[in-house]
Amino acid sequence: MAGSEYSESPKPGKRYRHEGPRKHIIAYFFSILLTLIAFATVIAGEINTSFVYILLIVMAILQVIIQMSFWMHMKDRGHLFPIIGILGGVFVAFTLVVTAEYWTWW
Amino acid sequence: MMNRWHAAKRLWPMLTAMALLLSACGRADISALNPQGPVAEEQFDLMKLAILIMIVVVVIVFVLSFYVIVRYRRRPGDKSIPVQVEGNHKLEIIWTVIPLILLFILAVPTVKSVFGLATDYTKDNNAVQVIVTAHQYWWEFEYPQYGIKTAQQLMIPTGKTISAQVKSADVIHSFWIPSLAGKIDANPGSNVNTMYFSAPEEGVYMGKCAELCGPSHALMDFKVTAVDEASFERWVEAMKQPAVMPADPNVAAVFENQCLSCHAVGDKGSPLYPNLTGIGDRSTVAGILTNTDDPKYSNEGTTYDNLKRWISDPQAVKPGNIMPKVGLTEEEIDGIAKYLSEYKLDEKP
Amino acid sequence: MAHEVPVKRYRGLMDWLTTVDHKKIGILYLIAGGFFFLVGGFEALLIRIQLWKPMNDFVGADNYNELLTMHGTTMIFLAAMPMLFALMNAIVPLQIGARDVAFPFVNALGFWTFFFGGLLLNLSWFTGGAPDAGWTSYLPLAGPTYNLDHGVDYYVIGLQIAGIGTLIGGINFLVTIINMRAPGMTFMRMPMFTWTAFITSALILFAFPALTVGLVALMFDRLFQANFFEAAGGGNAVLWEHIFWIFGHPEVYILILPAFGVISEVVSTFSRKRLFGYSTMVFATVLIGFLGFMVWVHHMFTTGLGPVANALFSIATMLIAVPTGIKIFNWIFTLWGGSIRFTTANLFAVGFVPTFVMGGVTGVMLAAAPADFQYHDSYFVVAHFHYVIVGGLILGIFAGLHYWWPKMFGRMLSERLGKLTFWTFFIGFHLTFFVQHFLGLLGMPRRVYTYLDGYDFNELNLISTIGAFLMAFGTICFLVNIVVSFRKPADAADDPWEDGRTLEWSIPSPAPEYNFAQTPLVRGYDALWKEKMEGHGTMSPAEPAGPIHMPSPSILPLLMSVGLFISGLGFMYADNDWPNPFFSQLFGTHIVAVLGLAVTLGCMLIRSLKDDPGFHIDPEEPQLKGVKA
Amino acid sequence: MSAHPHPEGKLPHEPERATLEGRNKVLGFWLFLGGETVLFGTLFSTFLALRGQVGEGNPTSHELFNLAMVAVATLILLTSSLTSVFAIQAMHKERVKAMIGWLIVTVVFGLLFLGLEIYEFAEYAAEGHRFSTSAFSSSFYTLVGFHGAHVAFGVIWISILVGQIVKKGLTVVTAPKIYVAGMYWHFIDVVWVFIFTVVYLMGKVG
Ligand code: HEA
Ligand code: HEA
Ligand code: HEC
Ligand code: CUA
Ligand SMILES: [Cu+2]
Repeated sequence: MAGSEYSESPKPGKRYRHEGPRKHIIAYFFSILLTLIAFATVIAGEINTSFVYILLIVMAILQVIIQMSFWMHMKDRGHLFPIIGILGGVFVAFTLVVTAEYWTWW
Repeated sequence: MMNRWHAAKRLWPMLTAMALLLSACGRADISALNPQGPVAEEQFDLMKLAILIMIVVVVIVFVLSFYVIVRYRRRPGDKSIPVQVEGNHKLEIIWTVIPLILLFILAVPTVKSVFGLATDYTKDNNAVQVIVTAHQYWWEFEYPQYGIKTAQQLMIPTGKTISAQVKSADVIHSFWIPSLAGKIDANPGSNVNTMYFSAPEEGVYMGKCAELCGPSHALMDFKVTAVDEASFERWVEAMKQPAVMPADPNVAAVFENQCLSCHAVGDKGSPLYPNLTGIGDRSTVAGILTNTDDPKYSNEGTTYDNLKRWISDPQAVKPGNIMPKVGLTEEEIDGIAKYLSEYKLDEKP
Repeated sequence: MAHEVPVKRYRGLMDWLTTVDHKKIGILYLIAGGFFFLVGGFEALLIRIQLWKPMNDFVGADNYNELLTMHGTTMIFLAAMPMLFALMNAIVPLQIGARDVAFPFVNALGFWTFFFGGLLLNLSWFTGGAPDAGWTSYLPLAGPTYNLDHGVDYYVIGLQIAGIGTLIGGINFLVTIINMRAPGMTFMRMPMFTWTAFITSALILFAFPALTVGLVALMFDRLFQANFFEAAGGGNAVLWEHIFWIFGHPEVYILILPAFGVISEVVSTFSRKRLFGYSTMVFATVLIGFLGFMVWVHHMFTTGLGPVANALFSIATMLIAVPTGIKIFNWIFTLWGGSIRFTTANLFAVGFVPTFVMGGVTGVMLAAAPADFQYHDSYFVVAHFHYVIVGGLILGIFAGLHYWWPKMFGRMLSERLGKLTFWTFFIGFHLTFFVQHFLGLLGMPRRVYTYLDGYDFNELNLISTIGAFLMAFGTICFLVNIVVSFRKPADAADDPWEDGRTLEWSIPSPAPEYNFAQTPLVRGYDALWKEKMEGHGTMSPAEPAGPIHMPSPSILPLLMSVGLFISGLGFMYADNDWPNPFFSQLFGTHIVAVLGLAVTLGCMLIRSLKDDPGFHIDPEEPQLKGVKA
Repeated sequence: MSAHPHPEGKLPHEPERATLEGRNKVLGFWLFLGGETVLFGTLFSTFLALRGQVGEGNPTSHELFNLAMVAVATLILLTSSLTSVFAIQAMHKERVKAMIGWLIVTVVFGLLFLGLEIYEFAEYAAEGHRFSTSAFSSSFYTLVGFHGAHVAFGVIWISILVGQIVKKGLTVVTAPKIYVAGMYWHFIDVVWVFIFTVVYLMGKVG
């Protein structure tokens, strides 16, 4: 069954090259780096709170993007529906978080 | 297309007439269609506009539907294949744009009114401040400006803006006076809501609890009594007077021991449950037993009868409410009911 | 595992308990959902009897609150959604030319968890009190402080179990539609019903987990003294409202979208015309699904979130009228110029259009926040949502059932009884709910077990009650029709309406176990119609004939759901005071709860360890042909 | 389309996507993760709404959290994500032994993480931060505990898969299972990134 392009099996004719570990180790390195920066900022303390919040969130988002695109292969071809699935979830999750922050207490 | 517009044009006066008909619908003391104050008025205007738009929409759809159903029914034995139309961009744009315009017409006053009705009068000293606390299943009204508290019957001066801060002591309730203003929820915890309203005319307006709050949610009614400013001032003064206790010392003792552990009158008793000061003046007992000398329905009776009925068995009147059936003799009940029904404040000149 | 491990195939009842065939699961959904519809309808009748006159004491205040809670909960979660799932299961794979769904086993599991969740919920009637805090279960009324018996526990755990079923069912449909379409069945050639099933499944995927968490939090509050919603412990009741409605509003579009799909199919078939504006219809469906997540606060206008939130969500809510209007007019213009045949199915569909519009426009009225301060929690809202739900969704389901009945059961329903069903139900419906608009505006709040005399409410309530009985009569006509149809031979033609346009009409009625002997080759939108018009009359195959691989039946889905059922009861009764030390040992230590979970996890383990080789059917072999339901 | 292994005994390049069943499984799991995103999003929102509700006399997040321990846990989980990638890569190269090895390493890291978390919870509880103490504590334990339960489930799941591979070998039936378990593990890691950011680091800042 043909299905759509997003889910088809790899073309048998095409030459297939196994990817090496290098990309993943680099991704790991960046993950650790971003984590370290985040922890270091907090441990350093004495910085404007909202600035730290923003920094932390940016670090987390960057790290998640790196992990999802490399380790979970979201950057690869054939991941349209996975991306829609995750982004849909992120959209609702974000809505919930905004709600919790702004419309729960007054 | 053309004749449809003609039809709509001819319908217009009819629609306006209908909108007029809608107003002055229902009893003035409870119907949202018969507003008695500026806030309900503003909400009713918005409702009228909305109803008008919706009638236009519904009429268009009905006319088209009926036309299609009648005109294109299959004749028996008809084997012909109609033209397979894919769509029509022009038409589709029309029925995207026209609803957008109609919605715009509705949205503008909506937004204006959303912000208007959110005006905060809690700092306004010209407004009468009321702290409304909802309980299962009764309403407490505190007037911080005067240091008084009452229950079930909100006394307000006509013409003045009433600024209410609404909260709940237990579960969520909703504070609603259909003929004066739409509702606002009474939340537990720190989420206190504000609203304002006013009543230009004297009268008694029905209030209701509009959020399911337990078995007696249906019976959690209250009244808003609008009186002229002078009467209101007199009422406030009277509320501040020391308690008037029953003349009969036996009744006074029973009342003090059995009732004032929960209730308060004047400067006596506990502030936790409905304040009974001047209860003889109220138009109801417990919000739903209507006091009248000419009872017609099963929830009506004289003030004295209603009080008696209530005190004898509160659970029979309002299932699940907090007031227990207090162990009293028949005479004690009679005495207390008599005393309470005669406990009045407002001696109008 | 070189070849053909013989697979045990069951007959009779065991066949139904172990089936993984989507068509049979569809029928199971229909039976269970239909049963719960009768239960919910029965509760509605009791509600209406209580309200027929002022100060009535037919049921007491407590029972009334249980009735209204169970009526709402049952109708939404246990009747409407399952009946939609019934149609989706029975039809979607056929419409895309698939032999099966993506996850037959999971599909069966979805049914059984829904069913046992529903049973658990309704068990509460017999164990000392049903939930009574409304289907919205607002806190703190539903919390441990104000709701001491087990009623709400049944709500929490029953819905949790049923919700799992819905969620995995949704994922199953998504993957089926993405991966299992026949060659040539591109997205923009999919029938409208399949499209709506697709979007509805996506909404399920993104909305139900929010409910899951809400229910978990509520369960923790109730059973383990957590403080999510308890003001005394720092919790916040408004948080529950948000979580509930972020789930709850998409839920109402989950309900209505498949009904829209049904209407699209029925209207187009019976007017012998292509669906007008197909691509805009698809776009509108997607847009409704998306906007559905941005409007939940319209249920909370009176909560007090402030003018900014109220204004934003007023406007967002109104916008939904635009894509919905597009659909309405596209249906009308599908009929326009057509050759309309008024079968029962089409009567329901044509009745749907103006009725739903009446419900939709009152929705837009509700969307104007300041006016909603007046409407909210009054009978006006009850009127609104019954117009869109009963006048929309239920009419849609009736249309779909009458339309696809021959495909599901191989039998035609009687048109005469069908028309009687339509007219009584339709008239009864308008009688019941039209007057409720005015009740609300005249000041009658909803969820009241009684009302005082002398308020102009009496006559309108009486009319409403009479209407409800007329609806009951209509429903009974439908039941009679079913019984009658089963006493006649199963002789429905492949394309019984003769104007079928989509793939399901190209195969026998009822569909054989493997659906398509040969996977069809789809060459355009309205695939079958296209072949008919080009004189082929039927679909051409995309593959040579040959044995067809089928998944094996399994009892595990049923057992897993039973495990959850037992575990749910175990959790609920853990903190009871048991008079008998044996019981307190059993429940108090969570042994039962753990045992139930162990059954479920154990079945999962078995499923993971045992490969499912399935079996093969050769459509050429006559004895296997046409497995009659 | 069928569930039979490749006739030559050699697997296709991406065995997890070689069969329709496999592709269904992978896609279905992706969508499931979309749902999980909402699930954790909701948990995060409850935590964010309630994190200030500490209650009189109870430890605040600032007083409570032990960043060193969190840093170690983070390092462990991040590394385990990398080892699970290695397992998948080994699978693609059909190096079954290496794959099993990496999976076991991943499981061990998972267990370490869990051990730390249990220790941490016990410590907090001893400081008076129990599940029913306050809205903050309830939402904290529920969010972090849900994540922990996911880790625990993953550990058990991957262990069972290792057993299956040992018994049945790597086939087009088992490959999608491994792949999907790998995705699951990464997802848990991604959720943890937000937990240490939002719960611990932002909690420490105040
Ligand atoms: C199938 C279910 C369903 C559907 C489809 C809808 C559709 C809509 N609903 Fe409804 N709603 C419910 C089920 C549903 N609702 C339920 C169950 C509740 C109560 C829950 C509870 O409290 O228990 C509720 C409550 C509810 C409220 C809260 C009321 C309150 O409690 O105070 C609001 C407020 O905005 C609302 C709005 C709308 C709107 C704007 C739509 C729109 O989608 C409607 C759009 C359709 C049209 C508008 C008609 C067709 C359009 C045209 C012909 C074009 C031209 C039209 C215009 C220009 C107006 N609904
Ligand atoms: C899918 C959803 C759905 C459906 C189909 C219905 C269908 C009906 N509903 Fe209901 N309703 C809700 C969803 C639904 N409702 C919700 C969500 C609420 C809000 C609850 C809340 O506030 O929490 C509500 C609330 C509600 C109320 C308001 C209660 C209150 O606020 O106090 C009323 C009152 O009239 C009502 C009436 C009806 C009626 C008469 C029908 C009729 O259409 C029913 C027709 C069907 C039948 C009449 C069945 C016939 C059965 C038999 C003939 C045989 C009986 C057999 C047995 C012995 C089992 N419903
Ligand atoms: C446990 C506390 C408690 C005790 C004791 C108690 N009451 Fe009450 N009472 C209440 C509560 C609570 C209400 C509000 C009931 C409701 O409407 O839900 C109430 C309501 C009333 C009302 C109606 C108030 C109004 O504004 O309409 C009257 C009158 C009344 N009580 C009289 C009495 C008398 C007389 C006694 C003693 C014999 C008494 N109560 C003892 C708790 C108590
Ligand atoms: Cu208070 Cu309803
Ligand atoms: Cu809604």
